[in-house]
Amino acid sequence: MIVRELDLDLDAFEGPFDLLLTLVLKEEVDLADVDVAGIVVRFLERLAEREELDLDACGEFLVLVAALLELKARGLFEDEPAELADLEPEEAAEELARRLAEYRRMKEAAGWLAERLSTERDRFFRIGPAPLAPQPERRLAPQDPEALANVVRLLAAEPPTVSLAHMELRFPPVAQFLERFRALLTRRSRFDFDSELDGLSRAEQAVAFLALLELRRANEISISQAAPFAPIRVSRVGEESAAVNERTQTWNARSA
Amino acid sequence: MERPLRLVTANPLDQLARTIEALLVVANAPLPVEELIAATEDDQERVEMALGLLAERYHEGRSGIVLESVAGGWAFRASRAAAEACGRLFERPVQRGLSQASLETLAIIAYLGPVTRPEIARIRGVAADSAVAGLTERGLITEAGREDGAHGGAVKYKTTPMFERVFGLESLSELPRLDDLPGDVDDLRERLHAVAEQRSA
Amino acid sequence: MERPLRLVTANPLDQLARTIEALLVVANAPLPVEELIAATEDDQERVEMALGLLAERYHEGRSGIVLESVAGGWAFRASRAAAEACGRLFERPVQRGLSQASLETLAIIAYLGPVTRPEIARIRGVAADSAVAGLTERGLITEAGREDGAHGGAVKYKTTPMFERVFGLESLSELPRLDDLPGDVDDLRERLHAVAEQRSA
Repeated sequence: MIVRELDLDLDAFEGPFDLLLTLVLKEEVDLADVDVAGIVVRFLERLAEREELDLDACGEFLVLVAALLELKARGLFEDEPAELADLEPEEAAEELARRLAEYRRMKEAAGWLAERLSTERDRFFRIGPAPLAPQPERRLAPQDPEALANVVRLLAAEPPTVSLAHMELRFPPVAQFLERFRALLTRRSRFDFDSELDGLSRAEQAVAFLALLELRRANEISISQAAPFAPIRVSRVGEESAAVNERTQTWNARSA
Repeated sequence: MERPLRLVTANPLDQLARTIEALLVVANAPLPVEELIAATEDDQERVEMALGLLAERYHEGRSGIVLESVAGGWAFRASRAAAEACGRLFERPVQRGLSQASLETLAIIAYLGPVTRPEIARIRGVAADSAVAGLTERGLITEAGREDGAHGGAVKYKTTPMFERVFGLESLSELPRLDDLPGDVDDLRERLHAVAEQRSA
Repeated sequence: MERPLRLVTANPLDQLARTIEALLVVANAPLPVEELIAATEDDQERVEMALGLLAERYHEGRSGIVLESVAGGWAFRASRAAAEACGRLFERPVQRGLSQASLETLAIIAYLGPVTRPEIARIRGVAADSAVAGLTERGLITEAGREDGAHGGAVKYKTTPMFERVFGLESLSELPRLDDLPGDVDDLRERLHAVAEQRSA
């Protein structure tokens, strides 16, 4: 099974997985609208249709979905001061458990409200004034016009720019890695992807990986890996074996 | 006839009278007999008999709730004996300030001139429907025609003379100047929209 | 005690109870005891006793008008027995059920309010804009200022007395305690720790 060819039918997107990734990278699809759980379900369905467990496919899928989730999380929590990535695994697990538990409780509370609403359906009461009630007069004390000016200043105040800079730091542009890898390949015909990741944060590693996908999509490189978890070798197109070349082309045809 | 409640309880119309009571206490306007007939799915004669029983039960001098037949139909009102207490209930203490939502909406209308609700919502980043309704009800703003001519366009709102009185202004030209912001209305409007967009990004 | 009304009539509290009846039938929101005390100019003990008498008189099963303690005050509503007839004439405040998104958003605001839309989105993992707009339109939630006043932060939301009324709550404290709702933290924590250990191994 080839993960990137996984056909998806989500609310926000319909088509192969690799096309979704491309659109997300080009910011033509908003990740906030993408139902990642739906992608996982689709993958599991496809996996279940096969008799054997396809470890390669599972590995590739996990990496891609993790990258998607990380991007989505960043989009949703962009102003978050505490970075999960910066936390020790123990602390991160604790924080994640806390958040998931919070959401689960709210779901339970929503269920309680739904039940309450149905048992209270037969309680009718008047909304608004009674037919023959006196008309209340709502008087307002004299107001200071300066309050109006202050409110307009408030509405015209630019939101603090600090958080934006922060975001850039945490989530470098894909273009940065595109340039870096292209430059590398003008000097060398191939490089070892894993060693290029040394010293990078997890966010940067994710972006680097997405840049790699983008280059392959554009048919500028080919990628090979001897075995799962073995180093990923990246080479200029034309430097690799014909077999790999063919695979790349198939993929390009589908994602076009 | 001394204890009408006793009578209602013993009467086969009991159930119907209770249902009509319930309908009347929920209604926002007097209910015509036809509507009571439709809602209770009973017949006119019985509905009118039940109303008669209720009128006796909810009678001035006997109850704080009084059933009255007015032009539009039947409705509950407060007894005259309770008029003073009702007066105190409805005579709201003078309100000292406006909510943030009202103040923002009012400021946008005051500084930008006639504005539509959608534009207020865009600038505030939140729907302005209830704030606009509240300010209209208080007489601080009023409708000022429609956007793009007579039909179709959204209603525009402007401030009223009452607004000027409450804020102690002779006219809108006396609004405090916004030194660091564009003095020109169009520039100010543009600035507010730009910031709102940044904020929602 | 067989005929509470008889008791009311004979009781020196009679007059006060009638006045309170009158106030309740014209009020457009539940009346807190303090407001009843202020409007009747009577004392707390007597007002509470009068309310007790009225609660007995206007009791589900005994009257079409029912007195209930809801949303921090006292209010009349229609008896449940009359719900069908009421449904033919009036709209329910929440006519159809609420969507799962709306219910979750409502729960978050009821428990954690005042909260901003981004905070709601953070907990739910999905934007909450349309749910918030829908709940505001139904009058179940309302704006409660802005976060971080000086910088024009996001608008905060809280539930309204209407929310408590629709859900038949005396106050928000009647909601089940959050700690009593299963969050399965321990199970989750264990699983995540297991993953974390593998990763760092």
